[in-house]
Amino acid sequence: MTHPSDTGTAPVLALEDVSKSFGAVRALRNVSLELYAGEVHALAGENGAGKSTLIKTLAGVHRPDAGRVLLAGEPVVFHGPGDARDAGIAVIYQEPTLFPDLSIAENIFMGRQPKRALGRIDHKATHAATLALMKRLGVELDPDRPASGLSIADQQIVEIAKALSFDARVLIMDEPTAALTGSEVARLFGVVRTLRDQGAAVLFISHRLEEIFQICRRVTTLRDGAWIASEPLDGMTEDDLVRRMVGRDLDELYPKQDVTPGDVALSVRRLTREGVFTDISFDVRRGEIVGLAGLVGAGRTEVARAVFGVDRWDAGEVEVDGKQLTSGAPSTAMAAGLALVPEDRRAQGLVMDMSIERNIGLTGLRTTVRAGLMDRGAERSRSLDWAVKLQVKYARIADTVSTLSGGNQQKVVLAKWLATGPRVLIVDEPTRGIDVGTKAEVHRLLSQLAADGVAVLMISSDLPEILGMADRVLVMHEGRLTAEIPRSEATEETVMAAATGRAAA
Amino acid sequence: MTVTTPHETTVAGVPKSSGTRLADRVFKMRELAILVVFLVMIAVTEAGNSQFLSEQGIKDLLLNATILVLVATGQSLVVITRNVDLSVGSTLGITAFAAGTYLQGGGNPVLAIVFAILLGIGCGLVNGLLVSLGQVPALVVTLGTLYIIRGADSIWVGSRQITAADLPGGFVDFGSGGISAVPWLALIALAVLVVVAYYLKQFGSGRELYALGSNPEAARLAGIPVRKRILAAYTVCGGLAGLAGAMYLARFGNVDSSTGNGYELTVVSAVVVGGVVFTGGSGSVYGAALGALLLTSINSVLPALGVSSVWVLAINGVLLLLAIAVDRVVAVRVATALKKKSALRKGTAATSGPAASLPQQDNSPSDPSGAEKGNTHA
Amino acid sequence: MPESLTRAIRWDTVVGALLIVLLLFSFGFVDGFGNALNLSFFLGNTLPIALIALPMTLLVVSGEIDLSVASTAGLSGAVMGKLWNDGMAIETIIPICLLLGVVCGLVNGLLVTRLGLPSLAVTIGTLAAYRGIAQIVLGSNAVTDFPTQYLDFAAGRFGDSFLPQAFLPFLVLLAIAVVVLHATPFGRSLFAIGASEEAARFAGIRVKRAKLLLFTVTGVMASLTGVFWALHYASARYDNATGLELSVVAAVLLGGIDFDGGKGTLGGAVAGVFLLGALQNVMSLLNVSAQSQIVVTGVLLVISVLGPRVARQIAIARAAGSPG
Amino acid sequence: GGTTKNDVKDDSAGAATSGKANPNAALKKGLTVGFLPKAVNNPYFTSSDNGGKKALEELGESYKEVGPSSATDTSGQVSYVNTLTQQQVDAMAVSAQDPGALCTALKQAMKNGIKVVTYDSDTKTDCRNAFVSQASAEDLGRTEVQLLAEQIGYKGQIAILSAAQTATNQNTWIGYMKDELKDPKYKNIKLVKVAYGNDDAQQSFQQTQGLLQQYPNLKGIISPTTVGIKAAAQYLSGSKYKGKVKLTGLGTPNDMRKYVKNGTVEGFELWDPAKLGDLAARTAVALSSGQITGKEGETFKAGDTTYTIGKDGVINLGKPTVFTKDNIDQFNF
Ligand SMILES: Nc1ncnc2c1ncn2[C@@H]1O[C@H](COP(=O)(O)OP(=O)(O)OP(=O)(O)O)[C@@H](O)[C@H]1O
Ligand SMILES: Nc1ncnc2c1ncn2[C@@H]1O[C@H](COP(=O)(O)OP(=O)(O)OP(=O)(O)O)[C@@H](O)[C@H]1O
Ligand SMILES: [Mg+2]
Ligand SMILES: [Mg+2]
Repeated sequence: MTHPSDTGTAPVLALEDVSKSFGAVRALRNVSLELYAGEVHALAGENGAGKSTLIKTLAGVHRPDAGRVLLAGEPVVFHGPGDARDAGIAVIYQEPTLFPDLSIAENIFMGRQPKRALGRIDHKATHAATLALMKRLGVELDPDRPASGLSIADQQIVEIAKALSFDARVLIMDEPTAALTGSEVARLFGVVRTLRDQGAAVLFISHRLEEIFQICRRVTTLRDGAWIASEPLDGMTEDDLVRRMVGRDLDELYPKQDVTPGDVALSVRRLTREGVFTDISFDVRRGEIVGLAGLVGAGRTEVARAVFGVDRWDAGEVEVDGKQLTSGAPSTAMAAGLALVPEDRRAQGLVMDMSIERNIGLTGLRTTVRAGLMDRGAERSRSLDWAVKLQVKYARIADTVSTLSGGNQQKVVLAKWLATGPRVLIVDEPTRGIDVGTKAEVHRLLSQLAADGVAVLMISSDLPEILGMADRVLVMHEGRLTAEIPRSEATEETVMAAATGRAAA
Repeated sequence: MTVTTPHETTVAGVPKSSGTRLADRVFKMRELAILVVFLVMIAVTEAGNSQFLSEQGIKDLLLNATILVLVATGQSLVVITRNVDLSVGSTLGITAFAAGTYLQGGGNPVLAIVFAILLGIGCGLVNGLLVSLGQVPALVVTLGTLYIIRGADSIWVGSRQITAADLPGGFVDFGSGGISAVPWLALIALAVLVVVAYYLKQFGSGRELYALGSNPEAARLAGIPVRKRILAAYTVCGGLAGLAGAMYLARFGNVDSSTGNGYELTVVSAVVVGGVVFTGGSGSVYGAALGALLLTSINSVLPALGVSSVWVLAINGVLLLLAIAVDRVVAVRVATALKKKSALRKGTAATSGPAASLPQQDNSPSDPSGAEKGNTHA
Repeated sequence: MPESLTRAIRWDTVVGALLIVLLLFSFGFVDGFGNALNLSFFLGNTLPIALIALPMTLLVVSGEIDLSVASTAGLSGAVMGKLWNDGMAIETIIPICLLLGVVCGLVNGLLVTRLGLPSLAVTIGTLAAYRGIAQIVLGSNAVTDFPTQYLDFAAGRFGDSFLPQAFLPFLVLLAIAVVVLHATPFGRSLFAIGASEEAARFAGIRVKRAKLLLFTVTGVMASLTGVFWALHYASARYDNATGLELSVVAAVLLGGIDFDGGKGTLGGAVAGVFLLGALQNVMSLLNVSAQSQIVVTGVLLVISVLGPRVARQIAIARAAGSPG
Repeated sequence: GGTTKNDVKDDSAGAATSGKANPNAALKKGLTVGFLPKAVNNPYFTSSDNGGKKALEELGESYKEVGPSSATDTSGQVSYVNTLTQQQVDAMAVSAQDPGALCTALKQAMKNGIKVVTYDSDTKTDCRNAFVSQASAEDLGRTEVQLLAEQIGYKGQIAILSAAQTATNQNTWIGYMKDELKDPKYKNIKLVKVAYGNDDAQQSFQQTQGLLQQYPNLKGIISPTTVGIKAAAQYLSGSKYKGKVKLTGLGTPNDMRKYVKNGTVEGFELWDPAKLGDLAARTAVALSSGQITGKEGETFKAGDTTYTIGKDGVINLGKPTVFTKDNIDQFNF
């Protein structure tokens, strides 16, 4: 296969010297990009580098302040997402954009349903087409179930199915794999390869660099909204790529410090929530990082939610430092020193319309108080401290979090919970959507916290992360704990075996 | 990276399972619950007063409901898009009077109805334009137009009134006539209802109303013409309020500047009782129509049972609360049942896998039956 | 989202400014407005709306609404009349009425928080129920013979000044509400709940407890208003304060409180209340008919949401037009 | 101990009167009289206020009308009393939504030298100078029973469809109706129910339906309110009960013309609202001119008739007119 750009054909879709600002923030500065038919092109950059903004410009969501969008060599102006769609561009946005009240099938085909006579919708054909898509992706989702209540991962799958259903000539994917585990990712890549071979152009964003190397041919790097390079991936190493993105060499990605675990800090006994998980028992000791692995939908998130108290449990006990927690009471859990960095940052982690300062301040309402009134100075300095510590990239601390890039939003969530000085920290997908540089930083932080005596329970779908960081790995399968694997024995094989229910441990 | 294909064996066949059908039933049940409440109420009343379901009685029940059904149908369209139209009462009032004025001058009844609908559409357009183009909160805007239309109506109408004597006899007879117990007006309302429901279910633009109510931002990204759809919903809502105005005139023969005053709360109640959710994206016009039928019937049932009018208002309120509470409790119960069911399934699947490493699992309660298992894998 | 934020921040100051402009205009150009008697009328008649607007603002900020306030007020007035007719001492009756307000608020709150019902639907239901109970309690009676010292307090003013006697307690309540909403952790958590209930719950905020408390306080304030109403107008009837909920909602909306929750200031809400009140007073003095007053209220509401938006569009257009 | 009802003296002893009447005083010119009906836009009040307007123009005074747009907006009516006080009118004619609620404001007005006349619907007696009553409540109540009894042949069940439960005038009339029914000649007539339609067309409509369903043998309905009788008539004329169930009460000839002609209604009664307004206006002018003060026994001339002030400052307009198909075409209001 020769590289498309060598053949002299015009790129299917291109950006030429595009700039875009949000107020004072210059999200894109004279960026150019060319997408050719039959190639998978990676877009790399730190959090806030402007990747999503670039994609939204291609998709007609944003109008560029300067520069042009070229479709098959011709300049075009997209007046809205509909225009881009009609031009054959399918987009998976970073945050799922589903209609919670509608069925999965309707979500996928909204606006483009197969029709019968007189323009009526052919519900049967829609159903069948959805089933076919699910099969192609190798997942089992009922086309008729409503989208509400789907896990983030399943939502992402539906988004992918939606994009595939277009048979588009350009497929743009903004971190489609952030919530997926290895098997789904492999499936997705299989489908993407097929599409590529059929002549589609694909633009792919991921903070998991190995994925970029796995599937992409060329990469465009952005830094602080500026174009750095567009080049073939052949012959590049991960370190090269990181250097382009970050502008310096990277620290070690998994800086796990060795600690001797102390007393039991979190003890979960026979916890059951009917229909969700059954009979979950485990301990987390001071200084320990315990990984919780499993396939999507295994129930890890649900366990975390119940332990923290946002959901009730039906049976069992949870103790923090020997203190029993009550079912369904996050405030008592917090008082006992428990913190939960939730999975869904937009819905659960952040109040999107509030400022960065106040979001971080939300967990400190009891501490930043003087004489019963808010102590704004204390609130601000607490928030500033943590925003700086986690290197959140923002214009002003009083800006609303919704203006931050995805990765920076995640950092705010972390800041918000670390600021409580927890004794037991549960993190659910803590580095989802976080760039490699920051990821190393978060890992270093978790490791440091553990060394300082915090008990950490880390849920992650990123298996290397689990293997790299955890002292012990717990594995869940369909609502039950199926294995407990010490660090020395934890490998991809042993964990996956337990996660898929094939464990013979 | 080695990747194993997961759970092909364990979860296969799950999607087609009873979950779907149950979920389906939950949705149907919401309307069913109201229907049952309604039927029980009617049965009890009939038992207490055999006149209640006489031909005249049934006719009265249907006639009382029609106007509210029409307005509630239009309102549902708007509410489904996560908006609201509080100005329907005012629109109804002004269109009724306009149609009356026209008829008073010797106009043609059919043209009068068309005229009322057009005026309603005009009001709906104004609301729709303000909400969709201005992108401002519907609640505030339509509360504003509620006052504006009502005020304009009062200024225009003054203390004039239109009575049955001013109207063509045929028009007034049409308002109370029908085929035996089924009034003409009810037939019109039913036709409108069926058409709107069919449109919502079978047409792309109808589904898009649900989509944009469910998640407006996603709707925009999906390329749905959001403003156009919202404008359309308001226009239809206004048009139906106009039609209802004309029917009000035919039915009561009697309009003045206060006609339709305070009607918006009744309409909103009907829509809410009917299970149309205020945060948009779900509910059906049949539900809203049943809600309307239930609410108006309460007002006929209580006097028919001889309940003193002193009690009517309180009973009305309590029944309204009961209706929404029961609806909610049923929905929650069914959802829990659904979850339990899928839990059983999951449990079956889990134990069907190889034995796990943790000791506690040995004492897990045994799963009920092999039949259940057979089902899931079928 | 950023648009509505600007609305909340800017609009309450705009309403405040409008109020001041209107007052200045009226003092200067409207006969009879500026004298103490008229001012006391204006303040006294606006007071019931203002009293209910306080808790209503908090409730709306937290994403809920209570449409049953006017009925609660009517019910507490009716109970007051009934008990008075039965010979109970007014000093006992008033606490009982306030307790009744607690119950009314609790019923709303429990239905909303325990059963998870939408507050709009619940309070439309209790709007009818409470008014109906009031009708059962008092029937067609109108009780007017409350003790004069109480009537004088509710209707009177300080000497010949413009200040109604009941205005001072209101100012105290206003101050409390402002502090609670804008300066306490509780107030802060209300904004969080209104903007994202789920995120608030995940931050350990006791969402249900906060909402229950708010509904209860709203009930108490509504019943207090009912007592005040009955004394101010020296008349306890079951249909007292009918329709007051719409006035409160309109005023609060005008003050820039966003009914989606999470935004707004008490200053804006109170400015909205007194703007509408002053406008009505002035228009009546200027012989503007009741019908035209309704239109003006409506136009004002539409402008309150459209105005900031148009202003923003113009600002953007100007920024785009200017070079650089 | 606290303040209870017993501690409060009933101080509303009589009409608020002050000064001495001078029956021969000349009528002043150039006075301003404000009319404050229960609600503007109500056809009934519009006719009566127009009657007042005509009278005032004839006397060389000036007329103005203010009022709330809803008949249940009591606080709105109070603030209009305040407005009129502010505007320093010489007298006001008020139809009170509530007997007590307007008192503070009206007393305030009288303190400022404004004469207060109530018409159609009274307040407590000490809150106004005089009340112009459309007809004596007793007359109305009794004649309506007499009208209906005749129509149904002094036999059968009857019901009353009233307005709001709190409407003072309605309740007084209903009281006299019940009293009249005690007369032995009505021994075969049974009043089965008083229903309330709240002066809302739709509610009155449904209340009528309810009455007929609950009492299939109902023979007649009295509706002493213009809205109620109209709604009841409309329902009856479109139902199988037309002509079988008799309806009477208070209605305007224009409203009821159709139903009288098509046989739904045989007869009903009303005073002339324009005359009511006329008398209210003349009373107000007489008060302002000092011809009367509102004391019992004082007399004054309004138009061609001389009226005497009765107990508690009440002035009666006279007997109501009964409308039947024979005379209804002579009236237009
Ligand atoms: N709607 C907006 N308003 C204001 N600023 C914005 C908006 N959208 C993005 N930005 C800013 O633009 C910059 C680029 O954001 P973008 O979302 O494109 O980053 P990204 O490369 O996708 O990051 P990530 O990897 O975290 O998703 C950031 O500084 C962000 O704060
Ligand atoms: N908010 C929710 N409401 C209802 N059901 C949910 C919700 N979130 C998840 N579920 C369902 O609960 C089950 C367990 O999901 P959960 O998110 O706990 O899995 P997980 O192991 O954390 O997987 P992941 O986080 O990787 O998606 C799944 O079947 C999922 O579809
Ligand atoms: Mg991004
Ligand atoms: Mg999860």
